[in-house]
Amino acid sequence: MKTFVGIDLGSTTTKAVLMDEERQIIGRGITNSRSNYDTACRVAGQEAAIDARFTLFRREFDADGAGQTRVEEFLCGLERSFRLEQFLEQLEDLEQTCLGQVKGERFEKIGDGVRQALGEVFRRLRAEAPAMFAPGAVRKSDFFRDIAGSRYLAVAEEVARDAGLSYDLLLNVYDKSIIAVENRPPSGSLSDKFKRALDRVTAQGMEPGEELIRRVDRALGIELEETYLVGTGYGRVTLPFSKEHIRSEILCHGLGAHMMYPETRTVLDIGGQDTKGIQIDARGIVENFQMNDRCAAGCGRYLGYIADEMNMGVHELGPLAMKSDKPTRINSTCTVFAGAELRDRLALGERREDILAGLHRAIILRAMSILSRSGGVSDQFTFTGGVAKNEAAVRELKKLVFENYGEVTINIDPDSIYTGALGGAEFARRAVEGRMEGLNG
Amino acid sequence: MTTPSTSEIVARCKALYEDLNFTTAREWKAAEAGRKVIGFMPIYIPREIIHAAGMLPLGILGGGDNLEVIHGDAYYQSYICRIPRSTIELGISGRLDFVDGMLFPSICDVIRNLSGMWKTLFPEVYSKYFDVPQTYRDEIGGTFYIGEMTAFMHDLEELSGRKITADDLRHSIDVYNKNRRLVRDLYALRAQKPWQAPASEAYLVIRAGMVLPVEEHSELLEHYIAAAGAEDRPIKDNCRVIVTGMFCEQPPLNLIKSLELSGCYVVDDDFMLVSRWLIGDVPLEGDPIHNLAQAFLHHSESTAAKYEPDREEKGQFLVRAVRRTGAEGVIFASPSFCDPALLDRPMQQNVLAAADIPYIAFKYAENSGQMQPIREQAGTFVDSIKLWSAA
Amino acid sequence: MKPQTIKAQPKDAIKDASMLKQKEMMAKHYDRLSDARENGEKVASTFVPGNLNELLMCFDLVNNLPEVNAIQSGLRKQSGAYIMEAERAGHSEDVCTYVKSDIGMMAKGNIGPNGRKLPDPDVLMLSYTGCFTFMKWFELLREQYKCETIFFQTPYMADGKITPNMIQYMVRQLKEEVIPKLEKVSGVKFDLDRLREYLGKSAKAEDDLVYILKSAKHKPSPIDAYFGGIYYIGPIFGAFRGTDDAVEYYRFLRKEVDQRIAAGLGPVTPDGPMGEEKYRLVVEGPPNYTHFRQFWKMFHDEGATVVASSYTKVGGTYDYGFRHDPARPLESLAEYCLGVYTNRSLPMRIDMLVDHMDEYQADGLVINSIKSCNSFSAGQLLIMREVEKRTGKPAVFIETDLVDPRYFSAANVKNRLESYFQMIEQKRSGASRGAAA
Amino acid sequence: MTLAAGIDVGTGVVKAVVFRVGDGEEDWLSRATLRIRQRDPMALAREAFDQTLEEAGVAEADIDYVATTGEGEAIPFHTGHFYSMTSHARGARYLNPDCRAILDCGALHGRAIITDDPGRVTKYKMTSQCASGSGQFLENIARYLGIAQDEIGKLSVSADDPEVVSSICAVLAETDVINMVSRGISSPNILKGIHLSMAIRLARLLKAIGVTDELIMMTGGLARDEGLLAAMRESLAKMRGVEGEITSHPDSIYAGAIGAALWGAFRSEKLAASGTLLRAS
Ligand SMILES: Nc1ncnc2c1ncn2[C@@H]1O[C@H](COP(=O)(O)OP(=O)(O)O)[C@@H](O)[C@H]1O
Ligand SMILES: Nc1ncnc2c1ncn2[C@@H]1O[C@H](COP(=O)(O)OP(=O)(O)O)[C@@H](O)[C@H]1O
Ligand code: SF4
Ligand code: SF4
Ligand code: SF4
Repeated sequence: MKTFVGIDLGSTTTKAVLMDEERQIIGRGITNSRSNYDTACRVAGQEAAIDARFTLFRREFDADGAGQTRVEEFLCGLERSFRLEQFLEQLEDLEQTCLGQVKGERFEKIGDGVRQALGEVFRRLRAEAPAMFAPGAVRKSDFFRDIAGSRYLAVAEEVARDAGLSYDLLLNVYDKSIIAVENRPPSGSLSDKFKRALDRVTAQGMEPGEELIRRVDRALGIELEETYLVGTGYGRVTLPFSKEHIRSEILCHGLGAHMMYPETRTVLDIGGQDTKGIQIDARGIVENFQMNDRCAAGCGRYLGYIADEMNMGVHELGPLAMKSDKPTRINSTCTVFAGAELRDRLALGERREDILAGLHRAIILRAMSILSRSGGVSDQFTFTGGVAKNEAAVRELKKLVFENYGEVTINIDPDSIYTGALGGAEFARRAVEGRMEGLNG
Repeated sequence: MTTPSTSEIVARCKALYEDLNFTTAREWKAAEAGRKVIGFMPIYIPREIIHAAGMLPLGILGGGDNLEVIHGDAYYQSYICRIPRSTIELGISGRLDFVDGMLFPSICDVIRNLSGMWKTLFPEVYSKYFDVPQTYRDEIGGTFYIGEMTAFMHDLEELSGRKITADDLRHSIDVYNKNRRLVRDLYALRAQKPWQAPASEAYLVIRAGMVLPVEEHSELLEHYIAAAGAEDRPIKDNCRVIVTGMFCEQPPLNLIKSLELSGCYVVDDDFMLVSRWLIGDVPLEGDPIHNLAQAFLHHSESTAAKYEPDREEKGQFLVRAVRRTGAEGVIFASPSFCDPALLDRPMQQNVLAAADIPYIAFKYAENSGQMQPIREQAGTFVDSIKLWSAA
Repeated sequence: MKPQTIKAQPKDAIKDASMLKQKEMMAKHYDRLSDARENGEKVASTFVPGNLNELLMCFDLVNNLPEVNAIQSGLRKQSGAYIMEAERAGHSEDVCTYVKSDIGMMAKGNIGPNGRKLPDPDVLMLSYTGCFTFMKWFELLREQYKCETIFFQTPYMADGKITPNMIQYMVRQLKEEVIPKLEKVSGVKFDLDRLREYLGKSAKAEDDLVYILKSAKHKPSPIDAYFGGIYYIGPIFGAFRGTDDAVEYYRFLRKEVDQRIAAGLGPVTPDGPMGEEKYRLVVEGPPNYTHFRQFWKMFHDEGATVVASSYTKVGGTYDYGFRHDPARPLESLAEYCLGVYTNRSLPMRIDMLVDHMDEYQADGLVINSIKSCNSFSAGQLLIMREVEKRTGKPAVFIETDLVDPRYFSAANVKNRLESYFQMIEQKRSGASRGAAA
Repeated sequence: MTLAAGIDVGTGVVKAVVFRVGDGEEDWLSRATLRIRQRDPMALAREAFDQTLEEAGVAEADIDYVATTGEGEAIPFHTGHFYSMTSHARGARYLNPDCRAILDCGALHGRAIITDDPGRVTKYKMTSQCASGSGQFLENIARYLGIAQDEIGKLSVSADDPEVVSSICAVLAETDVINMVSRGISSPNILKGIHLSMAIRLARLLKAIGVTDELIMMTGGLARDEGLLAAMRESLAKMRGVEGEITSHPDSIYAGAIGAALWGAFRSEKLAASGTLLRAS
């Protein structure tokens, strides 16, 4: 089948969306952008293609609607098992890479000990992996780096203590290896992984039956032809595509938001390093936009620094901030000094949740300024980008929008991080349809 | 009636300072039908004329560190100082909706352009860029200034619907002469016994004069001077310094406190120059407008926003202030991106260096939150004066 | 991705005949400055806005413009080092970089663009028009040169009109301060007829300049009224107004433009002639000089021609009808100073840009906001809003600096411009489809 | 004999020392450093102080003057507080009596100080506002590159073709670095590039306060970083007007604490002489 791909190469994450000829999204994929852009694009694209397979499976079964719950259960099981397979594969790669680091004069005396310790760490990581992908399990993040990283740190601390080794040393080995692993796109054939995942599901006693297998096979057989690709985002100038395949991220975000919510007139996107306020018309055409200037204050990375400082995941900041009812007043949103300010305030005895709530408010205040600069907020208003996942940021935004612009419908989609990629995919589809840009159907 | 204590007076002034809705000015206006309020920005405006027109001159000094600026940033790039953006915020958020006119004194290009922005944003309100001469010969700059003041007076007459007589003006000059005398007294007290009237208190007390009717403010000053002078406060091992550069965008109160915390006694400053711009009393006899012009041309404070025609005189006013107050050093504290203050600074520093007066310099913004670097710099300054002047 | 390691040697900039002629004039002027001491000529330093060249010529003074020196330093990529030098000497990083480039240049030996030392001025003619910084700039220069400083204040046109009080004030200053002091410094007696003669020549050149600026109404426009415009205004804003050289230059330029119009050609840029004119733009704000060619190329590459700009009005608003007038010599000098772009109130600036958008049938407005320059920059965001509102055309806001290379982020500027052009494109095709449907 | 303690509460590390001063002797009795990393600096100050007391074998009551510096103004048990630049200058002079200019490179701020011959601080300046080119930034990048702190210097010195980081913002500079990684620039070259851009800023600070041919001493945590030291040498060599040599000392991280202790002892003696020794509350 024909597919259209949009890739949004963000400063923190790279997102891909796969669209069919009916303008239906069939797959979404996301990965860390850090390190290598080429790889990031490839990985995100691959992830989207995998996601698309599951959509195709579902379509295959939706056709006759038979045995819905059982099928759904089966597909979920299959997906989890597939993710687990992927995880284990990368874990294996990480272990080998780590072991490869154990050489040179630094390790002359302790090499064996370190190797043993690493073996132990990875044995434990493998052992706990299935639980992480069990039904209902919550993971800290979807990225290998984050999941494996946080568990590695925890496990390595124990192992190092038991073995009388320096914890810093084990950390260092990890820090060195993870970039290399991340920069290698997942190897191994997809259908092999699907097969192994199927075996796992079967082993769990969920006997799929012949019919199921036949349909899965059929869906796997559909060829996903990459008809046209459009790239966008922060890193678009470095994208390995030619100029016709590149659109400005402003246009893509505007169009993407329009496709999700056709009534959208104002879009706010807060990503890792930039905040954009965009005004669009009834056809999704950009009327006006503003971005932050060269200072990256108050963007997503700001939260990243705070999270690092507090030793938390970015996902956990919002919920903690929600516990506050009297945010501390914070004026500086310099990303780097955020940590210093945090320490200052903690030392003054202020509560963590209040400070956090204040920091969130500071970010949103900055975003409000950018929105105001771009022409204010009109109905409907759509909030996109990574920070839209953060409930405390959303709470402050809702408050401030109401205070300044009155009753406005605010749209936030759980998949809003894909907005730019979605716009890109639609531009790709239009390009093939023979109209470069312009209004949609 | 017992006179209020210093802490009561300071508490009242602090409440006035923190009130971003200008409640007292609103109440003053509401108390009698037909009353009008004229806002003005730093640095100097002849408040006497507004007073003579029966109106309340209201000093607008930005939003400080308590105002959340949401729309203001939409009008200003990051490399422009804060005061115009927080002033715009005050306007857009309706906090100045009771103000019948706005004056933008000639201090720099930012305020100058703000005057045009105000006209565009609030076309229904009277607003004026108040141009002043930078040449000081009577027949040239003086004539021009009298022309500008007269035009302004006519504007106010039109606004109020009544004529301003020479006696009205004389009365107003008298009232402001008194106020300026009291302000000078307060500065003298602080220069003499800085522990009795700490800078952070004196600041609030003078700042109250930006929003109160002048008569009320004079009374408040009298009370504070009496109460603070009488109080017995411990003397600290601090250094006497002059702070300069803060004539427009105001520092957060915490900054002034931080300076004191790190060991400074501020014995002179250039906060709210409007309250002591004219040096000495303006004569009451003769043509009042002419007298105001004379005072402006020949008896007014020096500051970075003014042209100094005589090269030899450049910066000497600081040296004189140091000698007068017995200061041990000068702190240049300027708002970030403030062209007048920052461009003038090197010239003033040269003058101080030549006179062997120690100085330091740093920048702030009205909403600066982090005082640690400022404490550190001021503290080191004090350390170095203290550790070695004793040795 | 393609690493950008191979840096092609930039090709020599392509220039048309008028540009070469102008370059020659400038070179001659700088030589005259360098030789001034030897030739017994006296030098006055002054500013572009409020440049009283005709008056200075009456006293045989050679005009040296620190602003133009700063521009030259920027174009020749020396300003960065000069600015750093000034900052080291205690100047704040926050203030106008024009000033710092000038101060730094003096600190480093005051070498002009011809590679020779520029003379110390004999008089500082501080014509305080449209920018507060001028005052401080000349106070700083006075510290350095310790020479006579003449202050000439232009009141601000805050209410959009020139009042008799303003003219009176200025004429008085001219009569009682400026002229007597210039006489004293130069030892030349003031001769009103001489001034009249120069003013007459100014007006003649100004007529041709206006013709050239207005030629941008043609489609395609034969000139670029911003990047190219900067060359065109050079002589009249600088030391040539009131001279035969200027009259001749503008006549020459006018012919060149006429030829291009006849041939249906667009402007010549350093990277070759303009191709298809895809976008017509109005630009507000000064340019960036440290990356001038690169900046221009960003427009050239996209087929964007600037058809009008406000920067070409900082030394006089001739296309708004002002002419130097021999019949009212001192009054007309006063009116000239009052009318320069930065001395006009914000509402007047908005009106002017809106007019330009209509008159030159522009597709949009580009605001190049200069970090250094409060005079231009404070309020530009409101200008942008108002122009958008009143014309219905989109605007884009970019931020650079005049001569501080640290504030030119090519990637950032390109990103915004590219998004902007794509937006205009998208709107257009949307509109045409809308019309077709 | 005077016993004095100096406690330097930094943004990255808490440092404490105890000195015995008298008869022209300055004996360094004990020392402690504790990294802050998400812990309460005030509690760490106490902990570091206790460690130094124990190591020196003295009781808290025997200490004549507890001097704090850095962000230690709020420490309840101090006798007096000295500001960082005062104490760093003094500490540097202790470590190397010949130095006249001091460059303190800490986690967030850089400070340049110049002293006259008697050791009096005459001029100083600190970096402000933007945090790119701070120790913290270097630390973050090193973590990202997978490099241990003590390896940074050695790697940086081995660079052959350093890639200079241009961004003014630490966050954007981080992206710059990531771009470099993806362009295959080696870690030594990246680290050296960061060192160089830090060094340019720091050299400018020195020049700004008028350092010319004084011996410059680096203090603070980053003074241990040989890569930065080398980069400083390079950028000073390129900067006209600053001719002085630059050195460091293995104990430079303690400079602030040492200076505080020595000033404390000085004040204590003076106050004792004038009979007004008070314990500050
Ligand atoms: N659950 C979450 N809570 C808070 N912030 C989040 C969450 N998920 C992502 N983010 C923030 O979103 C940012 C990434 O957003 P994204 O839109 O992907 O940026 P970019 O397009 O620049 O890569 C990260 O810096 C992170 O701080
Ligand atoms: N052993 C070390 N080697 C190299 N750098 C170090 C070492 N210890 C600390 N640092 C660096 O020094 C910084 C702390 O320096 P310090 O002078 O103590 O700063 P502060 O006083 O601001 O805490 C840390 O950011 C770290 O990068
Ligand atoms: S703070 Fe300075 S630059 Fe800003 S408005 Fe005031 S005088 Fe002008
Ligand atoms: S502030 Fe602007 S107009 Fe004034 S001197 Fe600087 S660049 Fe020129
Ligand atoms: S370091 Fe902070 S203040 Fe500086 S540019 Fe970056 S975010 Fe902005």
